[in-house]
Amino acid sequence: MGECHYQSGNYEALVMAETVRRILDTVGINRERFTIDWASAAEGPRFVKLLTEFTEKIKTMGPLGEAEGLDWETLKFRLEAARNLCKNMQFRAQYGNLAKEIKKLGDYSPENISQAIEKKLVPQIRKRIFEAELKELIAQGPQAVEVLREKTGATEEEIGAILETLKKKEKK
Amino acid sequence: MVEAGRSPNIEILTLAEVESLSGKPGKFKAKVKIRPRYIDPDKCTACGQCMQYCPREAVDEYNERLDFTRAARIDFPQAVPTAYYIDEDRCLQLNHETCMICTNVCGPKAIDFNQEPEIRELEVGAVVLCPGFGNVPEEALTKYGYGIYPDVMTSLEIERLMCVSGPTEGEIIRPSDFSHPRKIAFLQCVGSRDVSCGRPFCSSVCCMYAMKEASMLKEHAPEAEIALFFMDVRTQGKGFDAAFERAVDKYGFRVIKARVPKVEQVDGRLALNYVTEEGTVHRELFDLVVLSVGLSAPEGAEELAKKFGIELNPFGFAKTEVKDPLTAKSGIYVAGAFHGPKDIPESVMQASGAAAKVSELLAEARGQDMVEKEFPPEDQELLEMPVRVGVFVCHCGVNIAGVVDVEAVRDYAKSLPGVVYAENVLYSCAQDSLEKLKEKIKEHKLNRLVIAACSPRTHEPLFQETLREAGLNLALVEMANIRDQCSWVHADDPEKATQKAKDQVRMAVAKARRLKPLELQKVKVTPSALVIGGGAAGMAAALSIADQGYEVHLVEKEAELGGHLRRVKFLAEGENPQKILKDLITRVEKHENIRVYKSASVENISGYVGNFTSTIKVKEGSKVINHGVVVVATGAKEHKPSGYLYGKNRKILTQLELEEKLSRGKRGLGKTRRVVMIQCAGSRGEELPHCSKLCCQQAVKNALRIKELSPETEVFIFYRDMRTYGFYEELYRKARNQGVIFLRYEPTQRPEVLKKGRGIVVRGYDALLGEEIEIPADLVVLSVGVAPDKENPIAQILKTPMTDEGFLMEAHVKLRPVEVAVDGVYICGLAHGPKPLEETLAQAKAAAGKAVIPLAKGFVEVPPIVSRVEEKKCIGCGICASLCPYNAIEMVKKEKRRKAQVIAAACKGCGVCGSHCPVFAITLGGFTDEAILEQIQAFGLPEAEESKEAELEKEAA
Amino acid sequence: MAKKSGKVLVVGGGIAGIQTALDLAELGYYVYLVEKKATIGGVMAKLDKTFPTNDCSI
Amino acid sequence: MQFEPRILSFLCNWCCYAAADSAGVARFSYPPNNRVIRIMCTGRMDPQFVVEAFYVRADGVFVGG
Repeated sequence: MGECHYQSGNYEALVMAETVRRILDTVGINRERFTIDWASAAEGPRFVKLLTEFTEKIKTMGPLGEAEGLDWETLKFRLEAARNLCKNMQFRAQYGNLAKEIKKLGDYSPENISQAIEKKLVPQIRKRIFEAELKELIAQGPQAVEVLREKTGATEEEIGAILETLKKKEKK
Repeated sequence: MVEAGRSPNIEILTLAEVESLSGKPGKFKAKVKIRPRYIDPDKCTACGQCMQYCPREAVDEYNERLDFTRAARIDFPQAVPTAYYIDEDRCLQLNHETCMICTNVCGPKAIDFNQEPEIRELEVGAVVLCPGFGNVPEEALTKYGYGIYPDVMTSLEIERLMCVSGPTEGEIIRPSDFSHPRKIAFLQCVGSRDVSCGRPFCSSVCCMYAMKEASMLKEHAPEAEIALFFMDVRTQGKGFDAAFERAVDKYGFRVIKARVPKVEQVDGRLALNYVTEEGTVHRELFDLVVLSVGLSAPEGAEELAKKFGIELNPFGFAKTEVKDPLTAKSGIYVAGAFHGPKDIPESVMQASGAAAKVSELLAEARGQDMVEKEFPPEDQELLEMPVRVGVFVCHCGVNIAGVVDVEAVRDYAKSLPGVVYAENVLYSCAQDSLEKLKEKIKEHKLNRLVIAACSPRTHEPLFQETLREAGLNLALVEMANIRDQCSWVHADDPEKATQKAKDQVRMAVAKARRLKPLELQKVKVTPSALVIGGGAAGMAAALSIADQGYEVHLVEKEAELGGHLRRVKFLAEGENPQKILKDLITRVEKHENIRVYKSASVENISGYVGNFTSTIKVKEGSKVINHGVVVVATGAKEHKPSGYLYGKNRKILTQLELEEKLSRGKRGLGKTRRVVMIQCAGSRGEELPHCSKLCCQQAVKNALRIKELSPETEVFIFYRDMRTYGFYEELYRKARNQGVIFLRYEPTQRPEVLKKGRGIVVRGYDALLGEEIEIPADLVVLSVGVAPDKENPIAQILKTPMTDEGFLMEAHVKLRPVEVAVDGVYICGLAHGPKPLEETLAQAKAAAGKAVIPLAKGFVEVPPIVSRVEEKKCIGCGICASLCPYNAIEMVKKEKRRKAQVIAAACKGCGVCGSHCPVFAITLGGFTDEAILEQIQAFGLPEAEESKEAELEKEAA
Repeated sequence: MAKKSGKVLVVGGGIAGIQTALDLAELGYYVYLVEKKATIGGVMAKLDKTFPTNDCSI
Repeated sequence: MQFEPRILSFLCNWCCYAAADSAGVARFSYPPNNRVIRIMCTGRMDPQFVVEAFYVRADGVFVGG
């Protein structure tokens, strides 16, 4: 770390990585399926070790979704919401500003990054993803809360809150 | 090689020899005789028809006479110039005026038997002699049965035999019965370290290449058993010891310390009789014996010396002095093996150094005879056409094709959307292939290229240039790395490797479809250099840069210039190091282009090649300087061993401390009757992992000095391998003749230094006697080795990688020995690795030569991977500006709105801005969101591709 | 004094000669690379791989 | 049949990509499951790239700086 050719580029990658983990948590993908690590130009053997270990880990984990107990249809549905999240301007601005704040304070320790993201980004991630999903589901007709929970992975309270705001918006 | 063929400023004259030279430095006249090729290289398309039809056989010299070729031929397919020629000694037409078959089959009518030898008079300012090395005398080979027993082969023959494009396509068979050899012996020092054939010196390279060949043989034939016979293992080069040990470990070679006197043939096998160190006699049978043949002076060296008026050393190599190792005489320089046996990195270093010497001499004439390379204008019509991708799948000989089914990859590529053409190429980077590539671009109207070959890190620039030559924009090529990251690492699973190659090609094609033309930018260079370290290396580099006409800032942390060299009192070569040092210091301090900062340190370096800004801390405060390049010559330290009672007893010294004593003459030696030296007291795995390269010759040099001052003083040297490589071997021989006693030890039985009564004894194991011995000593001298500065602050500031040992790491071990991974930074001297003064000075010149390249050009070309802001989309949030690690984005007011703006020269293309832009207003040249997303989608299951096809068709319509 | 020439003669087209020529060309000189064989590359062109990385040669 | 995961790697040109090249030069071998996208710096990584990779059914995503 810090030996990056681009000075601080890889620090930003740490923020990115933690954000990604939280998105994966939200859609129900095992966060261990994603990894970020470092090897310098001279460290061929280290790269081999990292990649081999990661491959082994994924091998024991099993195929995407199957291991998570999610059928592909549900997972795809959730990932679509995540894709939209990543393209959403407001969310990207929040993400960018958070990276900016962390850089200003200069504390790239995993704890600090994790805390900052927990506080500032995670509520946004969950709200936006679930909201998009729920909108989509409701558009298909009335659904039981059980089904909604299963399809989105959100808690009952989260679903309740989002449905509430959706209703309000509709009234307006 | 290919690059040399492509440069507009290098005119290659083949079949040519210099007849005479007249004039003086700066203005020579050389008469060069050029023999006819009988095939016009400008017309020849290298189709090979002439060779195919040529009825006349000729011995294939390129393949070490192991094969036949034709009178009309090319030496090897990637040859430069990539053109055929006719061997006038063999050709029927030229010798018997009958045949002319080639003339009739040659499509482009390139064959011309009327060509005559041509004499050209060339006016040149300087000469660099690089004639290489020659063969060892016949008798050095015949005494091992070479030429008598067919299964005794030379190392170079093995080299060709192992090559897949060689006579057996890489199959290892013994010449006598074409069987696969089961037991193979390598005999070292054939034509080296051998007084009987007039080759007393060490050839310096054979230990390494023998190990390489043995390893390769093992890869070709895993069942073969290999034994290597060494006198000493001389792998003193940087990183070589470790590589040697790894190979022995991995392949289970037998390393035998013995010199085999001769080879006999017994029942179709070869018998070796040898005596090991303990005195036991062995007799062993082998199927194949490889002679590790040494390097001799080049053939015709005397004649060459006469023509150019230079002197040779007693062995026929060019004679030079330590203080100026690359100069044969004013205006005439040498580089490579003609200077003495040496390996590739050393030769490359000397080559760059010799170029620097020329550039010093001809500074005023720089640029005056240069030809600018011009590219044709971009073919707008082609660029505006819908995407037409061409895919070229490289075999890289067998490097790729040996594992990956390249034909299948090609066929698969053809099926991909957007691809209009795909083919296989034997070596895509070869000159002829590049020419064909240009033709194919024209013929098939290709406007996007995918090269499935090696790594873009090494070869992308080559293909980019080819695209420019073909009138395409350089950014329209994408490489799929199916060698370094595929065939080389998945050799055990061809099927999966092929699948991976297909996937990578599919992803590359997907990206290629999204590639857009980019503009190449030039950035001005500050014409000055920062040299860090005022030792021999730093001073020599500074002087060379200054003599080449550029300003130099030389920073030395001590109060005095000189570094490590200040402590060296004698040189193995006999010259006076203190005089060399004094001359360097005087010239540096007087030079008008050099600014010296003593007791100073470099606090910070920022910027990039061409535009660095550094802060130097000096006594009076700090100074900020701008410079275009950096030379790091921060040196190393003398290792201080923790054992051997060093520092606990005044009878125990290091070699440098001994030199100090010896410099006071006989007086310094006092009543010393017996000196015991211990080699590798620290190096080679004890406290330092590496071989320190210079200690063996240092010990022998000092031992001889002792003998000279006091012939009756006994000198013992405990060693592991005496590494007096090259001409230092002469000193070793002399020391033995003068009665210095050498005792070899194994790393498991390192000698110990003990206090006994009031005296000191060295306890060690004598392999000859086979028992432990104790030698009372008046002086114990430790060859402590060279310790790198592991915490080298400069390396940290510059973020340039270091080796595990703590030396600075070069960009490429062989071909870029003075450059590092960071552009504009060069290295030399002990900071790069242990080496004697002569090599340090040559390397300093090399670093200076390389460092001046950007200064002399006056600009550097910025790779077009910089970011660009789409102003319309930009919302002026400023996130990019605050995240950019280079401060390369500024916020400006445009029509009353805040907008981001990129400073292209400062942008390094990391892409942090793009990945954090809320509105995707920033695109990164070559790595746009669209391109990367498309690549990811292509990674997805191939079904996704089918819909892409439809999409693309829609777009086209 | 007569003006110096900006051209350089490099004798020998092996790795040392090639590298010298390349660097000189980059430094702003015109180079004649004189090789007695029909092809440049010298001995290094005959080597399949090189120690210690077993990398391919030129 | 044994499960063969499909792994997508994003490798930094100067670090991991170079390390992967040098692993090749040294002929180390490793599982053939990964596919590589070269980027100039891990700072280029946008969360959407990782999400997209899973969307096209990568079993694992490796970012190497």
